[in-house]
Amino acid sequence: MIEIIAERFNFVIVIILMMTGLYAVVATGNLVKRLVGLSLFQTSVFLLYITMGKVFGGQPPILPEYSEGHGENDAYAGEAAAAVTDHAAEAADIAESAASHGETVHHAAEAIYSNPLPHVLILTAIVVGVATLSVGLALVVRIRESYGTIEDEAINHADYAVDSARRNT
Amino acid sequence: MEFLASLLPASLVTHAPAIIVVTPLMMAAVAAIMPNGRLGWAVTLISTIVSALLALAIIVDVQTGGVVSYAMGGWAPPAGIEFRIDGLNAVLLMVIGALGLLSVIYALPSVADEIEEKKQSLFYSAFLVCFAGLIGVAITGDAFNMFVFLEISSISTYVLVGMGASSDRRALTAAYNYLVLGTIGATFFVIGVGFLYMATGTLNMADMATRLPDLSDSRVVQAAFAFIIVGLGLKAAMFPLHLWLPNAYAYAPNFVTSFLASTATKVAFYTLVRFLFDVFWPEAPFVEVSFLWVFAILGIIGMIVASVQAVFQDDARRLLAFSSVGQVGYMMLGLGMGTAAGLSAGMLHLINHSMMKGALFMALGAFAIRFGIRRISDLNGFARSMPFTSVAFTIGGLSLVGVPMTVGFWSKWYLGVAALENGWWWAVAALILSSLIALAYVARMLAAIWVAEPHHDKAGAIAHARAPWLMLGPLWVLAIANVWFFFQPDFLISMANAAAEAAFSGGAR
Amino acid sequence: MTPHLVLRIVAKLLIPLIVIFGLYVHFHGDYSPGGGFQAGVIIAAAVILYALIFGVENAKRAVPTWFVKFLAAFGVLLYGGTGVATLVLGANFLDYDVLHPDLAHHSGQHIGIILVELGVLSTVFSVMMAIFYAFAGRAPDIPEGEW
Amino acid sequence: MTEFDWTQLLDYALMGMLLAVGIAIVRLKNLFAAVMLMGVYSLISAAWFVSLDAVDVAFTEAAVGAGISTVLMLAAMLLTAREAEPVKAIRHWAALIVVSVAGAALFYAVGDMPVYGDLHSPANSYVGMDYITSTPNEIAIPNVVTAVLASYRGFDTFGETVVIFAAGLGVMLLLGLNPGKKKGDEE
Repeated sequence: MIEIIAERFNFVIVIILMMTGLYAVVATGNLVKRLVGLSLFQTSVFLLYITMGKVFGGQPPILPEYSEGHGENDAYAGEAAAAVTDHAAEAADIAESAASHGETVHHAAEAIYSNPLPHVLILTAIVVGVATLSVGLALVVRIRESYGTIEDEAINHADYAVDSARRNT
Repeated sequence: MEFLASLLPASLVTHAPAIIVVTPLMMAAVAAIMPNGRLGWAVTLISTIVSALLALAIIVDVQTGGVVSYAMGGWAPPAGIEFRIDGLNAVLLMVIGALGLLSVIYALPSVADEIEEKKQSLFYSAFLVCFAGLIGVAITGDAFNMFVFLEISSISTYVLVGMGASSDRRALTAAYNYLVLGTIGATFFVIGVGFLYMATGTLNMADMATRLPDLSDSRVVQAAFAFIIVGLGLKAAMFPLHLWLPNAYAYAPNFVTSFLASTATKVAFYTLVRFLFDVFWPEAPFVEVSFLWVFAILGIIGMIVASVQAVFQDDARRLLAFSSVGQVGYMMLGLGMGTAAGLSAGMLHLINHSMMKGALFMALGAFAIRFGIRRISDLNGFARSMPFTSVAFTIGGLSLVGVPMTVGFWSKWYLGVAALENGWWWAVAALILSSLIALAYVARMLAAIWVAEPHHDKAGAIAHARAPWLMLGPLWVLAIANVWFFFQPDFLISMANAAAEAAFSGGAR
Repeated sequence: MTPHLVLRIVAKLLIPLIVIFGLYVHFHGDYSPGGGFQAGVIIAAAVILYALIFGVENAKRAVPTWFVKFLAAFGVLLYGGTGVATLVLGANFLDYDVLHPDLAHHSGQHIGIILVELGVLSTVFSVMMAIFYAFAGRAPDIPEGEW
Repeated sequence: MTEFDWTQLLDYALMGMLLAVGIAIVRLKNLFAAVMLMGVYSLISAAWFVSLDAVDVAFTEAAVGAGISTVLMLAAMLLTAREAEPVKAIRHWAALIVVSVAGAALFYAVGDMPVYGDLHSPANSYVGMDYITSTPNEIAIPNVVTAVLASYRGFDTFGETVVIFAAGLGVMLLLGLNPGKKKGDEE
């Protein structure tokens, strides 16, 4: 059991961070603090995605520079592609678990790269997080101007008072 | 309908899935820089007409040619993003296109009355972004792209609800609570999609479906299922997760409530159906147990509890908002049966409910534009001065109860038949009980309109008021639709059956 | 003595460099980490720095509010317009290969990516400016002394 | 596990700091400190992104997460309140229940998650890695993340631009761009 957890300690840490964020959102009464908790929760989810895509010994997914001149660009691209296929085949037989894994092991040239797809997804999620945060803060500023407070208990009391006053008229 | 679709040039129809989403998005950018509200409304009207026509063309394409698939950017599905339309989301396209168009025609006087002049064109732009987001969620075949469109429609919805603050400050707190709960729901959905990606390695829903059956014992997939159901349940206002809906619908501008009530929860319900039937493997043990315990039981509790809460409401729109939560319970019951008959009854109710609630909220908006009504007692004696609106409201109310001669009857009928086929007599009992409770709160409002004497101070003003034509037109189109589709139900029923059959045939059968 | 003299001099030196760095990040996005988002935020940070030091009113003269609103819409239209251009040229939405005949070097893709990132740059820059103007313009409720 | 390489130590340090900052944010009542710590949290996660080979994401998280978000939260805090009231105990219990249920669901799934940094995990051996082999032939730009972001999944980025545009619309609608002039227009 400990061995399983030890191999996945990054996910354990990320889950604890996510729960801290969720706790901050639910526990606080202050509207700004709740938004801070929300962005903490979202940032931790980004960490979950990115740790998923990490490959040990891998490099950032930026391929080697190969556009010295446009002349031999396609030649190089062709050769790079050729290099990829034979390297992949060669890497396949030396890769320790090649037998168990049906598909060929995908390496580009001789270097191993981390998985670029989670990075793209998280670039989108960061922007969504900031967009939600800015609309939330705009609402908090308007609430403060019309209610005079940003504590949700005080706001509920104010609403309840207005309701009961209106009901008696 | 084929005639209408043949109007469009063939090349346009092949790219229809892309254009139907892109037109509102780009028109939203154009509407934002319009100098005044009327121009903004004109741009919005043109864009919704184009989208409605394209929705028609796609529906005809789906009926003739089965699944319509469109690869974005020309990249094949697992690498690129794919738009995938089958019988299931064709129904959604029809509902969003038709209701969006009717709401926009309805919008001009209602928005002019409630939003200040300077902000109207921005308001229309936000509406167009929400409209495009809902269509995007309905069409896309890529899990993460569905999250992006869910966020597009949600962020613009928070803003639209918040714009109700010019008439009632509680719209701000309603929008804030909706934002926090909506974002938690969306983040749970992202966690679920992340786990699915971790288990299957792909983001395309059809591709995921082929890989999930042999992963059904993996705990990552089970956790993904739990998170996706909670996330989408929050968006669809499923019973225990519906706390944001009553305030959001009660304090938003009238136009926003009438549009959201008839489309937003429906799209979220569609995403639940899509994930349950076409992505996860329905025969997997953890999915099968959820049909009864999560969807059917919660749906029934939601039906009864929300309807009871609706009876005791004082604010007219809050009453209808609680009734909407109850109606979502009906759809969940249809989904929970897990049979084709049950799902098609659920989809039929989805279509009918969008017509009923659209008519009811539009009628309330028409009442409000003259007298800014808030409480039910403000509705007293409106039948004398606004007969057209009152009759339309009555038809909508009766359809909500499920009285014969209105379309609500068929959805209750098919739900009952599907429940009996399933042997769930207790579901039929719950259906009848919640219809009786619905009769209680609808009767309460109709009594106020038809029977009660108008308040003495407003008696004079009430005598000669009438809603503007632009509002009565869409209202009466929906009221007539409520009755017309009672006598000609086969079109809607064929769409609902096609949706159920598409859901059952999709995924890894 | 003008207030914040040191800040003003240093800011006058820094702001152009920040903007140039932002544009570098944008145009070099194909080759090294970077792209439309980061560039938009960096250029917005430069103008916000200017506003913090020289006052929001001067910043509004430099980057007026109508321009911010127009640029936000322009960014979305540029992005969508690139997609519509590929549609008009007969390919699927956002399929950049049709943008340039030379398919061997994928120059259509390069043009498309630069155009799309430009659209993202202008939208992100203008929205960050709009949000800053919306917050910075309002009178603070907390008296200055209480900080 | 591969032989002990020193970057692991950096990861452990970053994770420790993230945990400490996260718990500090939750416990703090002074909003100013909480907002600044949120900026610190974003910066540390950006640092961890760099060591996780996610350089584009680190750049964006540092610029957008630590930069703009902190400026926004400070501006909003300037307009609202500096101190958060202490929270009643009942809320803490409710939060604890929600967190323990969600946490249990997540920890339940940890067992089947792929090993940290495993090349043959399902996520790292299908669509994600195909992008690296196909980018040189189909798009021919070195930065694969930009290629995927702008071309393969270009429609996602279009949706993203619309999300940012919608946020800009929202702030313009709710607060207005030059609020100084017309003070107190709404009630």
